[in-house]
Amino acid sequence: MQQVIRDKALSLLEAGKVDRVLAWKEGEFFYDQTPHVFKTAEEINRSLVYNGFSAANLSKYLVKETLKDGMIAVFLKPCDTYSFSQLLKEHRIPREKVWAVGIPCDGKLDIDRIRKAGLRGITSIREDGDRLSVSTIYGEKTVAKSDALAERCENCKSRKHIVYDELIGSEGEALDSGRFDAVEALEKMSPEERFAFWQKELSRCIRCNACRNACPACTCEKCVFDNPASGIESKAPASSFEEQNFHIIRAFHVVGRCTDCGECSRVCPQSIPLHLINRKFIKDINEFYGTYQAGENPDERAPLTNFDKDDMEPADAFRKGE
Amino acid sequence: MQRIGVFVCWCGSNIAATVDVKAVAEALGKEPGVVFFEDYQYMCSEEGQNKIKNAIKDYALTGAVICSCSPRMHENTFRKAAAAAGINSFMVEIANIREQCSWIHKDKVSATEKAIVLGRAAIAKLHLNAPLTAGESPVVKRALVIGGGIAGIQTALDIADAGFEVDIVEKKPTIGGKMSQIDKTFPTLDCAACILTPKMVDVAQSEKIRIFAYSEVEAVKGFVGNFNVSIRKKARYVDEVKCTGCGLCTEKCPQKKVPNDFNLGLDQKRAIYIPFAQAVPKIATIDADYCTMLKTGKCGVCSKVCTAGAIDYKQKDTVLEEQYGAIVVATGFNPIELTKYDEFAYSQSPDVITSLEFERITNAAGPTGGTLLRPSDGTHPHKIVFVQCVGSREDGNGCGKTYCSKICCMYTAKHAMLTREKYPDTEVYVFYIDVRTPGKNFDEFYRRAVEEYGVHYIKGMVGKVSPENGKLMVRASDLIEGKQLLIDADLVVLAAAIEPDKSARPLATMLTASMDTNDFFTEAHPKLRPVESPTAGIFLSGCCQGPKDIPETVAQASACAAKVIGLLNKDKLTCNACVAHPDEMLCNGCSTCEKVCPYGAITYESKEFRMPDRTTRIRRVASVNPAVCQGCGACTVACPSGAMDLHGFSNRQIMAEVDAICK
Amino acid sequence: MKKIALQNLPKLFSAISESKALYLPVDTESGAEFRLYREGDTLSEACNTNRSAKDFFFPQVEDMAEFKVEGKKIEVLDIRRESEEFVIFGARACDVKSFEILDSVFLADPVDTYYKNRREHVTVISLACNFPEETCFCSTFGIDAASPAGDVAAWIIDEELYMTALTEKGEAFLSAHAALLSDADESKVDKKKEEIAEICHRLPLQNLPVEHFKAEKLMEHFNDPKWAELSQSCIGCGTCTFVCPTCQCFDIRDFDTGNGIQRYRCWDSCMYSDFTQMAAAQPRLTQLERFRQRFMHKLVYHPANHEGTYGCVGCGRCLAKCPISMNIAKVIKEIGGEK
Amino acid sequence: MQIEEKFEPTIVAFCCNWCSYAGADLSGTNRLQYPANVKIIRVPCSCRVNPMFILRAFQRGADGVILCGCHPGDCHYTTGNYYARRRMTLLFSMLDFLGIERERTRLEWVSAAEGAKFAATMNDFVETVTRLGKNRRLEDLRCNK
Amino acid sequence: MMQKEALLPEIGVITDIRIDTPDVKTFRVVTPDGKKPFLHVPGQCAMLSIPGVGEALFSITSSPTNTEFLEFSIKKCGCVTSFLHSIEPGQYVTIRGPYGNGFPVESAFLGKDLLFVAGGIGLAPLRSVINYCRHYRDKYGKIDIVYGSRSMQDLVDYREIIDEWCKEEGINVHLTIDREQPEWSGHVGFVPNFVKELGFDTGKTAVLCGPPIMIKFTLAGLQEIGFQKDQIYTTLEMRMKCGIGKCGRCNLGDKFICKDGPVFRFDQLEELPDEY
Repeated sequence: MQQVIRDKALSLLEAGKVDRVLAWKEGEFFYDQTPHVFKTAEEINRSLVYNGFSAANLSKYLVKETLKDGMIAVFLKPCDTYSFSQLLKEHRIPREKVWAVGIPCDGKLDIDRIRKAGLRGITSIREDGDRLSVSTIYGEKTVAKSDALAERCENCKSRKHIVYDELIGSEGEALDSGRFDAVEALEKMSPEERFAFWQKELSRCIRCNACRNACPACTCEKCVFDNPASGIESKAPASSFEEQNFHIIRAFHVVGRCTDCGECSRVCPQSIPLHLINRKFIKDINEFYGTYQAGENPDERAPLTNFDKDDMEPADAFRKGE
Repeated sequence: MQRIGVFVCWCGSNIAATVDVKAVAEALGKEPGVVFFEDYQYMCSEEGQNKIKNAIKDYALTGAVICSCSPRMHENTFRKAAAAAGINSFMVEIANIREQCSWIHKDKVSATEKAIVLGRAAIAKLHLNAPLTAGESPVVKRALVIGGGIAGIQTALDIADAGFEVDIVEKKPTIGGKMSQIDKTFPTLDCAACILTPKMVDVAQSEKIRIFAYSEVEAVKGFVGNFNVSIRKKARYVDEVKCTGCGLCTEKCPQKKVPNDFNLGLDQKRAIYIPFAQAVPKIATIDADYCTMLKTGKCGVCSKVCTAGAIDYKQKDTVLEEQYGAIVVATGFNPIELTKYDEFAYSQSPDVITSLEFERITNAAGPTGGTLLRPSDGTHPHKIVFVQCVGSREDGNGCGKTYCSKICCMYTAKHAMLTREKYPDTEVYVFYIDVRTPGKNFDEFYRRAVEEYGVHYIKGMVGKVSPENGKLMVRASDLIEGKQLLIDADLVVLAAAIEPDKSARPLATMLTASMDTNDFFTEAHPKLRPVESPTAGIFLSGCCQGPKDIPETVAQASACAAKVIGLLNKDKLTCNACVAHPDEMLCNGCSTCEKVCPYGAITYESKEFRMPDRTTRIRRVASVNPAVCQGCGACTVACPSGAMDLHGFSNRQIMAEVDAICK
Repeated sequence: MKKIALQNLPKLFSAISESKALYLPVDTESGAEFRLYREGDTLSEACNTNRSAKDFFFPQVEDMAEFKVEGKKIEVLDIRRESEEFVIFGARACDVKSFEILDSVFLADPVDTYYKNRREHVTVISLACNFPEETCFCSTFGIDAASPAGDVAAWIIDEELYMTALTEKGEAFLSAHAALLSDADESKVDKKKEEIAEICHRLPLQNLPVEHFKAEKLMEHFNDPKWAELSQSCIGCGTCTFVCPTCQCFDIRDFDTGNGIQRYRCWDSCMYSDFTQMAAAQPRLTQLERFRQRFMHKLVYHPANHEGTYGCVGCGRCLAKCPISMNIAKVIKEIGGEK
Repeated sequence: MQIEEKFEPTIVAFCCNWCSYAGADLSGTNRLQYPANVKIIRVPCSCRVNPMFILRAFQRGADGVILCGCHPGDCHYTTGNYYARRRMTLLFSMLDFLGIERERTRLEWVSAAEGAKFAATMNDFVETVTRLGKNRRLEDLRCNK
Repeated sequence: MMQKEALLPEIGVITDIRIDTPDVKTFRVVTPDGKKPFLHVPGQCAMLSIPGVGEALFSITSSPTNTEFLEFSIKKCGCVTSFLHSIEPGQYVTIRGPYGNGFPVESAFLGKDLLFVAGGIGLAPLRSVINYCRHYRDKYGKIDIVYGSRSMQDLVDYREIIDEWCKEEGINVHLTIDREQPEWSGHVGFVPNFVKELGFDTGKTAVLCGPPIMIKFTLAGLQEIGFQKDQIYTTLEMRMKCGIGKCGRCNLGDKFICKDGPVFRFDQLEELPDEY
């Protein structure tokens, strides 16, 4: 697949169809790829990669990249196309400046899960069918690919590409995933247990803003948390409230816009399951106001800009959970 | 830092009895920025207001906090006083220590504490107040009336009478509406046509009024004072200017089998027609669905007979763009569809008719020339059953309306009385739930029907009507006698509920005017502003707002006209000062705010900006029309970047109040 | 040289925590973290804790003063409590080196007394790395993972922990707990050191071309065209800064508690767009300038001001944590000339 | 035995200007009592209330926050309360999800004519929150000195 | 000199507020017991703050020779400055400092002819050094002052310039404003051009302070007429939080403006990135 993508990138560049190509660049190891704007064939041949660790959602880079002149090609995995579509809907990206290439994805790998399996000093990883051969300083190991899959990919919501100019491989389908199971499990706990759970998780937050800055829905010109005029500017988890507040507001601001791409949890250096907060909102929306998938339909009204006269009251929402 | 004055009102003993006003004033005097404090018996009195004015001047105050009654009482009073003393009227904040403190608490200690907290919140808010000026927008001195029934006619006439131009848009070929179809009016029994047609003529002759008949409103843009309306004039295939209304074409047209909608389909008309003799404008119209020429290209009889050369088969719809300062909705009503009421056999027998059809049958200009005849066989009915509340006052689970249609009791009494008067040999039964006659001379009228004319009023429900051997067998219950009845009627007349015209819903969307669940337009206030829509510049006349009889409709129409005149009389409109405003540098252009604005006050524009990184960028940003924005704040919360804020109730102001209260 | 059997460590830990607060790296669901010793805690084997050890002296949020405001009057309250004596047990060589780097900033005149107060109250027991990770490159900066600095250095060899005092404080520590310790000879430790050195030789990033960065080439590095390309993928979060043991930028902010104003300092990041934002100007306009600042600071400015000591200890946290895997190793390779 | 001081919760009530604030006024006009713990903030419409405000209130020491608006269908601005209802439903559900006691937040529809309902609602809410005790799960310790 | 706690501020009281121009006010600060808060060198700065509003670094505009108080001329441009502009005498503030290196008045400047060039609020940092040099008049040679602003009303310390500086022997004051004004009889034109027109003796030591654009062109102008970069000083401004070279904001390369600056010689600046 990597070669197919390289060839596509090369042909787009050579044909003059695009001026730049946004893809993943190889790192020091197998797993540390960096999103990169390729400008030359030489660069593409040398360092454009696509494999199980090409995890970053590239769609958000387009907001910045399309401010520049010229066309840019981008490779989008199915879930990335939802983000892309949502950004188009919000007028954050001029469609005409992007050549979107849909590419297949059979789930991305999470290096932290491999490390957690007790592997240290990982220097390279080879994908052999459903197994991974891992070379470490301390010897060779193999791991089942399914044990290294990122959480978001274990619970993949869709293999369908929502928007693209061309597609590599065949089109997939929206999947029936168990992505709300973890939310449900939390809902079943007592409030005390839930509170304890989130205290434990959120108290680890170091407010590095990785979740926010990586989130394809968080593209505000200036975030309310950075804006002294907003009245809620804050920079540090100075109290447990600040931790809660930041994550509630962050998630609330992307209600109906969050496509559940999972970048927030992927990038969190403290492994906080932030996606659960977003998913709770998504689950509530689906249950209260009918199924809604952000990024899927550009003409659909988002749940918070819509209403029904017979919407449920907050008190009924609680009763529903019981 | 503001220089704030705090003024604590005793309100006689209303506040002072439960709140230690001196303690409140002194406590608030210690708050940052407070340079003056005072308490007084009646702050709203002239003497009290003078105290405020003097303090503002003497202490160079930049703002005032008044701890008094509800801002709903005296906010304006104090704002005016502040303005008179030379500071912006929006630099006043009220702490409501009467309705929301002294009157609800008995314990003086806690009431005083609470009053101090409320005062602190007001001070905290005031610190963030900025002078506001309401914008102004010019007013186009012309009104649009949508609907040419009696409501529209009356409103138009009154507006024109005040010297303003008015356009009437009527979807039918003639104005006149439902009233033109009615025979007599209750409770005076004068002839509807006799009182309506002179008004129609007045409309036609008024220099201030233009009639766009056979036209519909297609799009509305703009806002109060400045509406841009697209009006579609449907093709009549007759040149309006050339047509003299002689009617020759309507006699010669070979296509005679066109259902006559003016007579509710009880008879037929030609494919080219003038709805009725007194139609305004009196211009022929070709019904394109039936015209042989338009359908096959072969015929052309009307064109041949028309001496004025007015027939134009090639005519197309035209769309006019017009500007208005105010829009009056007078879209009226229709009887509901009765297909769901098959127990009354409306669809099974032509002799089960609606009250409006009954009107046409008894009308001298109607299909029977005014003689009461059964539609099925043209015979004279000897036994007539009137059924009231068909589709009205239902429990909400059924297919009907929950509301009372209001006019049925009276017109049914009228029909019963007129029948008995003209045809004393006819027995008349009226089945009713209640007879509602609140209105001038209404009850007298109903009693005459019962007492003088011998109409059988039976409290009870009609269970079923079944056509049997040319008769209509009416099964009903008499609730007072407690027995079942079976009446072999010749004619059954159903008092169908009335509902807003179907065109009202799409129109409301265009106007961003709100409707209730029954599709009646909502008034700005049910008691105090009954003829205005909450959407500024939209006014309500007649049954589009709720069921009404003719006198009420005309009264409302005139009231509505008065409101329109009041608006058009102004050269400029003062806008709401507390409007939303975006911080363009923060705006992402995502369109979220636009979607929640109930007034269409937000648009997007692409503007060039000098960015902090010294580049120039064209960005899509929100723009609020202050003339339209009513200041609800829906957009401020919808905006994810916090770019949208509300003057007078800004994020930081409200948070400052929160902080002060929770301190 | 002293030693203690690993199975007796809990005894040592309890003994330490009787008199002083004891912090040690403990494995949690989300990785290793330093935390206050609780009975049952065991020493993590992980090379790196998620958060670095700088928190001990330079916590993410630190209250500095409180102000009471009434009318025009202000009162300043010094709300500092003297730090208690504490022990960090099991800091790795890189983290221990980071203390030296932080000292060179915070203890330089004028002294940061907030930092100093905490710093003076610590005893650091360092621990050699038996299993360095692929992300480790401390040797690039001359740090020996096998011979960590600190007050006491320690090695885990087989089922025993070997300890040797490096400072007076360290001596005091060992003698205070002498009852639990037995004497040991150094040969096993020397052998362990060789073993670790051998592993370090095999680390892929052990010798980054950092020597190419020179203070006298400051402007040349600054104007290197490669910064633009390197910085383009940076999303401007503060992850690298916040997990970094040597990043020491901070912000001073006021918080209105409703009863007064609390002045606190908190970590800040030169990667943030508002870091140098002024009312009317912004000297570091784009992510390029911010990105460059961070690495120039570590690789050029800091050594220029501190006798050639780099502002990086090669712990590898930023390599593991950066959302887009752009990191100092890649920067050193690109700008430093190799590749 | 030590007599415990009765816990007096801080309650913030956001009331829309057109219905609920007027309803609160009416409850005053009719001299209907409710505890002084309730402090009202006037907003133009229930849809003006940002989740930020509610969180802010808890941060600053509120023990309960109630939002009152016009009945659905009666909004002065036609649709504001419908949006408010969705926002608050989601926000309250989220707070519950994070383990914050759900009884601390409430959304009520109070018309300008419902002075009695306003007072009754406030009485009930204060009682509920008093029973819950001090807000500990969404507080900012810095603000609670 | 410096307060004993570098980061813990002390209380200052604003005893006098002078309105200089429409957007510049000069604040006089003493300790609550009426003394001067600390000693300083001309060109040094101090952190003033209003708790809850913020803290910011300002040049000390009064001369070290003033033994009674410190003065700060402050232009309204941000959050803290706006607040300061809204207060009244008697207001408490917090103050800490002094920070920075200051001008080399006891080394490089000794015995030199001095040329001060300022634009707008740029006079504020120079006022301290000018008055210091006036006080120790015999330590220095001739003093020339070129000062310009947008308009006559925007000239900071106008009264002091006219009433004291202009009248003193051995001091030449050259004032200019950007655009003609009816009540202005002096020179009209931008500072850089004015400096070139005046054409100074290249043996002088020059000090520049003002908006970046003025600095840029004046520097070029002085070089044109023969000045070397090592003869020209300036004082820089940047966002700062700590004031003691630790918070990491104000560095130009390896130099911290708050600690190694704010006074730099242009030959030093040449070696540093131009991130200011």
